[in-house]
Amino acid sequence: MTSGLDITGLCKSFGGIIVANNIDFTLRPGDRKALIGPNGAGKTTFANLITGFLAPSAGTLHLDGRNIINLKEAKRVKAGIAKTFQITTLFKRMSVRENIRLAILEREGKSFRWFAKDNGYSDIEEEIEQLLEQFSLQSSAADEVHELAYGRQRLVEMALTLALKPRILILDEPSAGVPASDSHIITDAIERLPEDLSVLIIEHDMNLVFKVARKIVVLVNGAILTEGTPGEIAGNQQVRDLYLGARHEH
Amino acid sequence: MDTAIRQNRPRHGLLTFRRLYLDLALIGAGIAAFFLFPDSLGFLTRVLIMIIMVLSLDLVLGYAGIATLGHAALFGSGAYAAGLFAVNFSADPLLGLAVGAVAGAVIAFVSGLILLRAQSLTLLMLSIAVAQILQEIASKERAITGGSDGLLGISMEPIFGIYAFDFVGQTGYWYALTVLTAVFVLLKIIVASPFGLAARGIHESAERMRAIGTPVYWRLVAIYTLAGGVAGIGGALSAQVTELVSLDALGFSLSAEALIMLILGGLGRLYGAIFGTVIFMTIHHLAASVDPFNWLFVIGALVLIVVYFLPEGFIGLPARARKLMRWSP
Amino acid sequence: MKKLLRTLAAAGTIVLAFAGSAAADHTVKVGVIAPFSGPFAIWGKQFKNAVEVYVAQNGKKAGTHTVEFIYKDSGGPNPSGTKSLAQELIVRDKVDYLGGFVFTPNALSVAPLIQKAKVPTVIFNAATSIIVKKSDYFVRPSFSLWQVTVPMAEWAWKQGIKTAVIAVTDYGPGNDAEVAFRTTFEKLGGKVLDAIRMPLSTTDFGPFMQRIKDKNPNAVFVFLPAGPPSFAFVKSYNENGMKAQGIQFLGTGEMDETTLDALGDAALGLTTAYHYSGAHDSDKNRAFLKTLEEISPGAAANLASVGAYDGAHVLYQMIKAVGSDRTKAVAAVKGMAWESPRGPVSLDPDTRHIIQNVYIRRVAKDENGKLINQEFDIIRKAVPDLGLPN
Amino acid sequence: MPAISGILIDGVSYGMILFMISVGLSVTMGLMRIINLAHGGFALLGGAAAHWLTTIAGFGFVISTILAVASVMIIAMVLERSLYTRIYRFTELQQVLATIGITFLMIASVNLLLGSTILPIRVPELLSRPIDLGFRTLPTHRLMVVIAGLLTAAALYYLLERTWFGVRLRAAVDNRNMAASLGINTVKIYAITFSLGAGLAAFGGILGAELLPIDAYYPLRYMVLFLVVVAVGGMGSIAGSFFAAIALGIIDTAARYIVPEYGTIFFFVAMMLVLTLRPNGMLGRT
Repeated sequence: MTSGLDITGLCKSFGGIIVANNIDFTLRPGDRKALIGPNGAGKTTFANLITGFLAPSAGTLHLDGRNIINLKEAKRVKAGIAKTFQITTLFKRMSVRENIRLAILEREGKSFRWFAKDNGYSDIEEEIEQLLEQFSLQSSAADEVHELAYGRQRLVEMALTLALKPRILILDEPSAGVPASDSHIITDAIERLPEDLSVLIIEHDMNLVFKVARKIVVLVNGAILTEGTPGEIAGNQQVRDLYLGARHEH
Repeated sequence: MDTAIRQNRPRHGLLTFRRLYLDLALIGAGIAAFFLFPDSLGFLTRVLIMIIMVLSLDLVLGYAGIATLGHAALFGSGAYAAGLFAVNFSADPLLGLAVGAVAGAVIAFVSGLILLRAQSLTLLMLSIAVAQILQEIASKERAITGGSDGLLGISMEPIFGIYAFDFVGQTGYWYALTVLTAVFVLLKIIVASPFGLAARGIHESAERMRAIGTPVYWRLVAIYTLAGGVAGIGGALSAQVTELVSLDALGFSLSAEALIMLILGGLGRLYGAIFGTVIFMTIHHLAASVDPFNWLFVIGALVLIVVYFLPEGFIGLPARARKLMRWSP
Repeated sequence: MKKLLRTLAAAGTIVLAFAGSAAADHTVKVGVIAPFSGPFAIWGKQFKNAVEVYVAQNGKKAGTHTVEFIYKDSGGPNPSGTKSLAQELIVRDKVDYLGGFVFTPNALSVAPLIQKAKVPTVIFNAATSIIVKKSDYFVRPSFSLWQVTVPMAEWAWKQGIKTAVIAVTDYGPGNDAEVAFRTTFEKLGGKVLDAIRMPLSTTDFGPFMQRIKDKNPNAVFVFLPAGPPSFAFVKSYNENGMKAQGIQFLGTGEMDETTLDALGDAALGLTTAYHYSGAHDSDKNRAFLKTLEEISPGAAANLASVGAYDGAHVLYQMIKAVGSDRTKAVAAVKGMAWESPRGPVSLDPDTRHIIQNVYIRRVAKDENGKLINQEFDIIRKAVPDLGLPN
Repeated sequence: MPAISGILIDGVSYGMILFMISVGLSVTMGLMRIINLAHGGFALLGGAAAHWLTTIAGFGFVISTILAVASVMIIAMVLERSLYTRIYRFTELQQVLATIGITFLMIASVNLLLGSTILPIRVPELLSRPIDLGFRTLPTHRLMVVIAGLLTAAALYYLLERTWFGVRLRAAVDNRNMAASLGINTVKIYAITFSLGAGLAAFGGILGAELLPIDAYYPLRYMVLFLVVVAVGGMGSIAGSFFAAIALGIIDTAARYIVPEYGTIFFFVAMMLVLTLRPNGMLGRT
């Protein structure tokens, strides 16, 4: 039995349009893979197929050797797959602390308790404080999320996802919307992620990608073009043409 | 529904003490009302019962964000179940309450399985349909429910075998106040629990709740079922105090009025349900006795004024007043 | 039983306390509960007008006591609200009598209350038979559904109508009317070809018209609540050419005087059996109409008016006889007979329900071209509540 | 089988009334994204005005209808500019509350001025007679309703698909911000559309007064019915409203023919089925 995520022959089409074309993909513990590709290449679709937000047309999906193709989104989270959203999706009118608390309560299977106080579990409260510290969010802990600067909201997004203690973490454009001056906050946070975690980063910002990724997968028109180390990808003429071409469109 | 309904939860423990005082003050007001208005206990009891109904709606709408215009389905089911139980099995009030709660919860669970897959207008329409269908069934099964004449023959035993219901309504008032207090305390505990936090989470972002692994649909069914139990208790109380149940307990106007009271009061903090109900029913009562032909003008104007100038409902009033004070030189 | 006695004893003490404060000459208060708001507000208005007519004609005093009416708005069918209004009237306003009540559940909701508090209650309308059985303090000078439906069936049979279709609105009173008509009509040898129960919310009656026409009966007996359903049914009856096909319309209260005008010529010739027509030919009624016109110009007199007018009469007689000593009030009016705007009436001493004539009327135009219910036959004098025996 | 033709004829004419009153609601709810519970109020105002014009002022039916619809459109325009501009920005629940408040004021006004009893509209003698179709007779009035409904649908279709206004309206329905950035005056489009929707409600209310009689409480009595049409048809879809109204008219009529004693249950169960299978309505955009 292999540990980590194993994907073979994954396909998805909407109407007649193919958005995932026979993708084979693996993610092992400790991996830091980045998924890049031009707009519309199917990166977010691919992430959604892994999390179960979308159902594939064909293909297999195994986590630690276990077939998870039929698991619903919520069940896959319990199985250990978590993702951050490209557009911050948080509980905006709750405090940062409450956001993280919700995630931990859910992970611990305590979110269906009716008669306990939500902040009454000292171990959970301790863990919240650790996460706040890890992402330097202590000073904003009591603020409602919508009051935070966007860069800090991205951190909450990551903290909340990490609170689920996933084995597979998918970061969907973690630096989207974050001003360049603050992007180091995101990079630092990613670098401080637990070593044995498998991380898949979908990202436009090449600086970030090359800083944190150990392997890069290039997706074009729903299919994998190539996979390699940052050095290999940087030297790949095909990728350079494609990617730079796509960049010109902006 | 929209997430823009504010959830001004206290930041930290700062307000906790004040909140406790507020709770005690509310219960005190309930006790004081008995002595201040000893001649209007019938009306006051109806207000208390309606508060239970609106609290239940607040749980569903204010906390979990489920917009419904069919809450009378749950209230009425509780009322009919408790009434039928009293007529056919036992006239013990507390047993009747339990039966009402179970009936409300069961109806909520079953209808929730259909309703809670829908959203927005579709959800509103489905919830209306459930209540209408139940009302039609109650109207048709005249041999059991009394149809449009009402369910007759409810005569409650004394509570604990000691406190008999009197025609002035004293026992009824204390009974309703006690039940309301118990419901309120229970709901206070539940909304501060992990379950309550998760309900708010669903309201804020169902998508994110799914992404942290919450089975959102089943969680909504659970909340709706709980609210059904609470509304069922309200219905049962109404049946026991009135000693009659009629089709209006399942009616659209009851659902609509409960919704109006809740939005007037303010969503998602339980207090709004209390203030909204008290203020709406009192104004209705007074306006209707001054000029019943035209009281609808007063209610219409009240509703518009609140929605235009107090978008958060009555519970937004203190904050608004404070803001005004700060602005004045 | 012991429990009941204990309750009664408790209630009795409170009653005595009230009675003790009642001097021989004082104001006696009557609480009138009726819809004054909402879709049924017309009822409250009619009640109030009629009571004021009675006061204008007979003065504010009943015997040595001044009578004061207090009006409360119940809205539509709303038993819990009605009961709490009655409680408030009895406890806070210290009324000695209650009156009004349009809807059956509302009337029923006060039954346990008036029984415990011993408050004589005069029903101005609510027509379901069982109501008067639910408390000894109910007196009903209005009518009951059986009381007007049975004569309709009998009259129809006498006119040579052999087959009928029954079309009633599907709720309590409608179902009662169906049973009353069917029982009587079939007993006489008539044949009910079809019975249709129409949903309460229906206002498009086209489908039912077709079904009735297909059966081709001599007559169609209908029961519909006044207001939109009656209005739409009659329009539909006319537009579908039922009259031309020779299917006679038989009804009871559908040609209500407050909505008759709205029906227009479509209503001409429609036959109904009822206990009161605003056009009843008597001096008493003419005097009633005259005062009504003075108090509320343009108002029509209908069943609500006569129910409230006679209700006020019964209340006055009770107050005159016993003042606030209300435990004896009901006994004081049992068997009483009087001349009402609807004709001679009396109260049945056993049931406390009214005994009255039922008139067969058809819609016609009076000399001013106004639509009226023209009485042309009296079916039977002194009809008791026929619904009670079963 | 004569029953089938009967169901179709009665059902279609009933459906036409539902269509005419509800289509404006569907457009305003789809375009302006507001839950407008006051829509039935405009039908009431139209009906009440027509009542007053035909019975008290003594005008003819056609002139009264035109005057009533025109005055409702003006009232609607004024309300749109004054109250509704704020309502657009409210949350859905606040919209429910605000528009129900407006409805209450409309009801109270009619109640005060004209009373709470039925407000009949005098129609020409010609229309209240039955006409013989050979296999059955049909009220002339119904025939007029069906024709008026078809004409309304055709006119709306033309307006939306073939005119300058329609192009802009559809653009605004699809994406308000996009439309605004293309230089379309959405404020004006909103006002005209709202007024048009109210006018249609008034028109439907007047023509349908024989089937859905007008009285002060009309908006509350039929509010659910109109919303059902919109929900089943799909918000913002004119064709959806048309087919939903006709389908609901036929279903309701069929239930009355076949199982009158379960009529209401039948109607609501049918609605629940449709909405469970197609949550956005028959032709709603997903």
